[in-house]
Amino acid sequence: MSLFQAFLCGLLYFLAQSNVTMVSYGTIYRPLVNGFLVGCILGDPVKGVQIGATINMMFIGFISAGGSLPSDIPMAGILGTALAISAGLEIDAALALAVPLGLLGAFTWVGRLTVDSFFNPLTERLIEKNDGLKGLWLPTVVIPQIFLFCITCIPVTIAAYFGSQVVGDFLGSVAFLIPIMSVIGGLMPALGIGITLKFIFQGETRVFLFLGFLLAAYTELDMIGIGLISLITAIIYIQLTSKIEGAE
Amino acid sequence: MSLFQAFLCGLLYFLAQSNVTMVSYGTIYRPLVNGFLVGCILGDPVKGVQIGATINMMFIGFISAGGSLPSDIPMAGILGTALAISAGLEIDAALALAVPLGLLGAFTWVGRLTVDSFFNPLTERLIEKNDGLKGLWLPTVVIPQIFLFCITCIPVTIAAYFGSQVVGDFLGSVAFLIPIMSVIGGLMPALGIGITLKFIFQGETRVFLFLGFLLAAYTELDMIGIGLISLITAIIYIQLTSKIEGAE
Amino acid sequence: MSLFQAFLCGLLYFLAQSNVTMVSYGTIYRPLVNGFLVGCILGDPVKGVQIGATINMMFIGFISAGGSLPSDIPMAGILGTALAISAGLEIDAALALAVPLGLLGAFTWVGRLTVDSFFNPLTERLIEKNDGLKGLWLPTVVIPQIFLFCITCIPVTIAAYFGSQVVGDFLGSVAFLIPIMSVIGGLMPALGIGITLKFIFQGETRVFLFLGFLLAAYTELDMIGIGLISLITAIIYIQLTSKIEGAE
Amino acid sequence: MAETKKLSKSTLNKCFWTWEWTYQACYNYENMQGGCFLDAMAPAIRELYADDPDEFKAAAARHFEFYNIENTTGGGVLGLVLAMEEQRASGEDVTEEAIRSIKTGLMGPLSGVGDSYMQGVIYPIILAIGCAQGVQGNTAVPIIVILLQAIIQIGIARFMFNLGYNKGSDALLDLLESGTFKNLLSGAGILGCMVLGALIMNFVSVHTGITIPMGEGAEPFSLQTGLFDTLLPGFLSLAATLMCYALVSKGWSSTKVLLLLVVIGIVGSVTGILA
Amino acid sequence: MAETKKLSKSTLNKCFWTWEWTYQACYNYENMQGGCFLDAMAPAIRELYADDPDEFKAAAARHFEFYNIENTTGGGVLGLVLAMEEQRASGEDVTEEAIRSIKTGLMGPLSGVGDSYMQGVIYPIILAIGCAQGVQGNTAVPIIVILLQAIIQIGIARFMFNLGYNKGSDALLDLLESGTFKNLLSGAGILGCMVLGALIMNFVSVHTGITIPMGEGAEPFSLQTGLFDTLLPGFLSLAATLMCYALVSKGWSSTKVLLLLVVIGIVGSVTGILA
Amino acid sequence: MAETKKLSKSTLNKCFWTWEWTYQACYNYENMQGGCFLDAMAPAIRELYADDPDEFKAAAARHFEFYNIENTTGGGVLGLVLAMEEQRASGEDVTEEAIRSIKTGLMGPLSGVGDSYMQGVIYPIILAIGCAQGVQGNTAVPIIVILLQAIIQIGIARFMFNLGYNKGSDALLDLLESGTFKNLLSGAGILGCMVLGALIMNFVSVHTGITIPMGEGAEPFSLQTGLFDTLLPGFLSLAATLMCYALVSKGWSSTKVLLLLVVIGIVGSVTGILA
Ligand SMILES: OC[C@H]1O[C@H](O)[C@@H](O)[C@@H](O)[C@@H]1O
Ligand SMILES: OC[C@H]1O[C@H](O)[C@@H](O)[C@@H](O)[C@@H]1O
Ligand SMILES: OC[C@H]1O[C@H](O)[C@@H](O)[C@@H](O)[C@@H]1O
Repeated sequence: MSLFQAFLCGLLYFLAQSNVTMVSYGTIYRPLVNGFLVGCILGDPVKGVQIGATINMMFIGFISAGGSLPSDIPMAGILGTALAISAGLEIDAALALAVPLGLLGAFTWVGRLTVDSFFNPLTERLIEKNDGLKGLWLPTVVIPQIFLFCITCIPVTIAAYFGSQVVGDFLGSVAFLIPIMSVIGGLMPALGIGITLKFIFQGETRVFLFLGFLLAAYTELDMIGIGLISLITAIIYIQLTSKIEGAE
Repeated sequence: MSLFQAFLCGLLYFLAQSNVTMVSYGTIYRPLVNGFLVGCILGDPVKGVQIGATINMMFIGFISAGGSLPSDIPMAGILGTALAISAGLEIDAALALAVPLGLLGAFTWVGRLTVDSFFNPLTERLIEKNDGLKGLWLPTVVIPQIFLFCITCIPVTIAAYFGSQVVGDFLGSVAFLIPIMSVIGGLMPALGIGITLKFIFQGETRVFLFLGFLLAAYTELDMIGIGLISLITAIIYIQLTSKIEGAE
Repeated sequence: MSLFQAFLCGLLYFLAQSNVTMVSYGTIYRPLVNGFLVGCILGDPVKGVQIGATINMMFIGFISAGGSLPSDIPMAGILGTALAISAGLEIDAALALAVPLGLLGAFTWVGRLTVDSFFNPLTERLIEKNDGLKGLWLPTVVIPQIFLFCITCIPVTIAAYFGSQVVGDFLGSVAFLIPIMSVIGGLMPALGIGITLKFIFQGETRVFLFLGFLLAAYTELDMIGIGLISLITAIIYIQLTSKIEGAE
Repeated sequence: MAETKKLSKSTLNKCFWTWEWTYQACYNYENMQGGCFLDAMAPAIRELYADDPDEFKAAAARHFEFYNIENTTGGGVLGLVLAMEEQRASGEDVTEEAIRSIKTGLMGPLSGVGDSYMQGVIYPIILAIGCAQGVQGNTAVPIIVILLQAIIQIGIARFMFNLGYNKGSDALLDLLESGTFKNLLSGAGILGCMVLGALIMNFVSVHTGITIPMGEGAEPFSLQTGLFDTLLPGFLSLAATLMCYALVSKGWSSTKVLLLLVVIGIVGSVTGILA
Repeated sequence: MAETKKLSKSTLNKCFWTWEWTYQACYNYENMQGGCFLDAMAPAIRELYADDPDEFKAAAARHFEFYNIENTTGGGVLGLVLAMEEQRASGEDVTEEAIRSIKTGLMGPLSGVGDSYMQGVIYPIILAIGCAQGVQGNTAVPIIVILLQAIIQIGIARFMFNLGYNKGSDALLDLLESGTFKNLLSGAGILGCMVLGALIMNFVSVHTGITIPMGEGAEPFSLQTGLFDTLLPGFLSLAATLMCYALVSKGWSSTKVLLLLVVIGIVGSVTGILA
Repeated sequence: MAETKKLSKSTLNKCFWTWEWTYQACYNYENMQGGCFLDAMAPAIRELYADDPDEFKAAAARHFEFYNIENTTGGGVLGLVLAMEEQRASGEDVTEEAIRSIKTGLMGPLSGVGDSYMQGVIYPIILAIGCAQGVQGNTAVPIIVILLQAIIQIGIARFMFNLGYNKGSDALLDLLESGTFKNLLSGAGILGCMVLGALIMNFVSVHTGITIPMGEGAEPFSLQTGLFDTLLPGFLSLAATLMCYALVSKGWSSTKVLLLLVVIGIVGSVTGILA
């Protein structure tokens, strides 16, 4: 991997974390998307999307509500894919790599939430000055983003650049960890789904979790098929219940 | 094809169009049935039912309400099957042949509706005479049916007899039309189904169109299976809604 | 088969019929279970469970209500499996053997219900004596069970011991009966299911019989899958109907 | 007061079967099924008004008027009108106007229901299943189709005929309004929609031939196999059908839509957009 | 006034487990489970009426009467009767008649529910799934079946026993009438029907051997493969089952139906109509 | 009385798009999105209070307070607050307190709904389908995902923004209470549950490596293939997910559960219980 490519990966990580545009959190934040983009950077978009999708599955359902975040999803996606492609890893090994990267936790996230507080006095001063809020974008956008850039782009650039040279050797010497990572990686979506269930698994809708499970277990339907069947099921059920409520 | 066989095909077309017996419109009017009968006439019932069924699919859902008819379904079925069998065409080419035949439109239909009006004065005269309506069946059945026989049996007999000799050559020289006909043939059931939907696709039942579509798209169920599952679904849904209405 | 093994089979038949423990009627009474146990006795548990399961299917749904029993289910299971294993029969022949054994009817059952009545006076005398009901277990458990042992364990032991030596020859000489038995065996579950339906096939639930039938006919679902899907279906339906009743 | 007249069983049957055999034998733009309805009424008119030439003529005239009805549900009106003529012939107060307005009043709603559910649900289901089986060359299929159609249609027609004759117009209208019947229709609607949905997938066949070149040497990306077939097989068929539905609902004649399809087919096929 | 008597925990358990182990050990036509019910009551009778020989004898006698109940739901009556005997022994106004009529009154409805849903739904489901797995030779299956049956049956019996003992007869009857319980039963009915429907397809096996000759040289048309297997697989199995159901519902004894099936099997097999 | 002030279309758009682009650019523990909300309000403040420095300052200050909302539904509060500021600037009786309490009052419920249904239903469905397609290497998938997410999120945000601005806070609250919206949410809940159920089966992967030795020479019995895979494939995945759900519902932080999973993974993998 060239330094420039490594830098582009770092930049991607910065963009994923930047929360500049509200759409980013549902797009480049996700390994499915950023894995693909890393693939483009490294010249192998197909492998990028494959690895990204595999990593993304681990984090399906991971929700951030009220500012909390249990793991570093784009780190796993971007560094995981980048190192895997540059070291020519199999998808399994790539996953094993992404697990600890995701587990690193929300360091970046906590860091920025802490440090960004220090920029608030600047904003306050602007308000005090009462001069048409001129330059408001400096303390609310520019400075925090420059700070974020420093703590995201730089370390990931370095990790991508040097990591690609050592990751092969490293994984070789800790090969015994791979099956462990694979087991953990298999467990992780259980958490994401469990978190999401907290919000929507209640009352009458509970039974549909098991219906979906059985559909996946006993039929050949792919996720699109299940999604569409679920949509139809939901509509039919709601048609009936809203009729019942109308009849009350 | 012998002249006698051609005549039998013509006769069949007359019967299909005659509307003598109210059952005929749901039976010999349909390529599935008349294709089979043409197959019997020409000594190959199996091929007849195959071609007939294929042609019939194009016209599935075609409805005649209030005397309107957008195409000549039995013409497509009878002449299409007859020419295809006698010229030894593949099913694809048979379909390509049937498309323009069906598109010929409802010439026969419009013709008889126009001309039959001229026989009404005869009936009126009988009523005026007030002689027990003796001979009523002449102007209301016999004469119009003889007229119909002339405009249906004769042309189809001729077309079947001579057509079988030229259709092979002809299709060879317009081979470029076959893919076009095939595309049109694939589109035509969309119209028939669309027409039928106008009558039954409303309110709560809409969602079931998509359910049926998904069942066909994502399972291996054949049409009988889907028909039966649909029946069960309808019963369950109605059991529930009628219970709701009872509860009101 | 050794005499001891034959005796164990007889003992198993006694236990199945004993009704000592209320759980026995749902367990060792059933060919699925006693076939397996016979297999263990004869050293081939896998074949035992296979034959037992096959025989059990014949009697699926056979219900005993109010003391009536239409056939001798454990006889079919135990002797059927024992003779089949010891004579090395194919599953088909084993089934053909089990059919008449089950058809022997509820001889044991009727015999004990008749004879057990004779032990009641002993109990009455104990009550009259009014001596703390000492020895009550003799006329209510011990004596009837000894009697039962005599009419169950002994004949089945003999049948198993000698039967295993003749059943091969016998079946050879009545080979023409095998297809007949097979037809009867295929019909028998219809009775069991019919009996059960008498209890639960009514009103709104009827349609679900056909739904289950179609699921089995048109999908690849195994019985567990169908059982689970049925459970979910039942829950959803009941959620809706109880909501309707709540709305009333 | 006139004596009470009752049509004989055999006359009633003759009326019913004449309707069954010739209801559209002289179908025409002027009075549609007018002549054939008279045909079907003729045996009854002859029996009821044999001794009253004026009424005979009037009756013949009033049944030779514009009339157009769906064949099976039409059985109901025939039965009902026969009962009304009986009453009129018996001297009861049934005016010509009443008979006429029953005919024209029921024509619409009964045809609506009949066309929607006979031609719109029952025919397509029977024929679709038949076609799906038939393409495999099973010759038992067309015979079964004929029998089924005959049993169902004659059965419904006779049921309606008896209902109309015995119970009168209220019964026919009550039937249309009754909960059971409404449930039957809703059920048929659901059944019909599901089967039609499946037909869209199985019978309509629309494929795009559009491919996007992916650069030298690389296989071009096919919109059909790369996008539609993976995302939602049959998507284009569904779209085409809903388009037809929308156009027909907007009031386009079916012939106009048919022409549009022909044009789309030709243009699509020639340009390679459809294949 | 007599002192209040309470059965000890261990006596209650002894009663319950005696019922569990010997409820039908002396099953007979005269009083069915009469002797065994006395057996199960004996520990309580001994404790409650130790000091009153007349009551002891009367109690023994009144529980040695005709009695027949489904085993699991029967736990409820046992618990309830134990509570009533306690009250009677404590001098409360509980007549012999009351105890007797509770027993005979609950016997019917509880057995009805128990037989229908235990033998009619739970057993068939467990055994059917077990058989379907068992034919593949999985030896874990019978063991799981034993465990499941034991847990379910003893669990329900104990639950009913506690309910009857602690809450009394109203609780038992309220339970039968409660919305939740009715929902449970309807749900079990649906579940049962669906599973039985699937069993018809998977376990009943009826095939016709009838073929229609199609002329020289041509393969004969097999009604089974050419008609039933294409139109509705399992149609004959469904028909046979519904026939049995109809006969049983009409009041035929199951033995009579069984004989009919044997006759049909023999005749069908010999003539080749069934194969 | 002050003149009526109306924000220009372009100012409204500037506010909306600023929110869209920078809503969390300075996310911090002190006032969360406080600075960025001020950012989004700034164009309006500048327009409305240009001629009143005191009000200008007060307005700036009151929008630089603790604020945290889900992004799409948050559009609604932005729109609403803009309308309130307009009224205040026009001299209507809209107190600072009213504006403040609307912000803090709506923050909670709107974020609740937004987080549950956007992140809990819509994201997982889009991403899950995307992943399932993506593993096959279809590069069109991430592009479609980006487009879909953008259209849906910006669409909802804009819809909410317009609703809040035009209809006011009652409209927002009525929306939350309306039958249609509740149906939408229940429907989304069903849809979400079903899809998540399928994800458990397809994405969670938990397998036990436990085997039971069956004696010399015989193949050991694998709990996974011999029991779970035959009885209920995916049983362990379902159990693991419901465990996580239970822990999270009991109040465990997701980080704590994550650590537990890591421990389980390590221990399970090392001991061979999980494989
Ligand atoms: O809960 C509202 C909101 O809080 C924070 O801003 C983040 O966690 C967002 O993802 C979330 O939508
Ligand atoms: O609409 C009633 C009736 O009108 C005409 O007679 C034809 O189109 C029939 O097919 C239709 O049933
Ligand atoms: O009907 C109650 C009860 O009667 C007898 O005891 C047996 O047939 C049991 O199987 C049944 O449960």
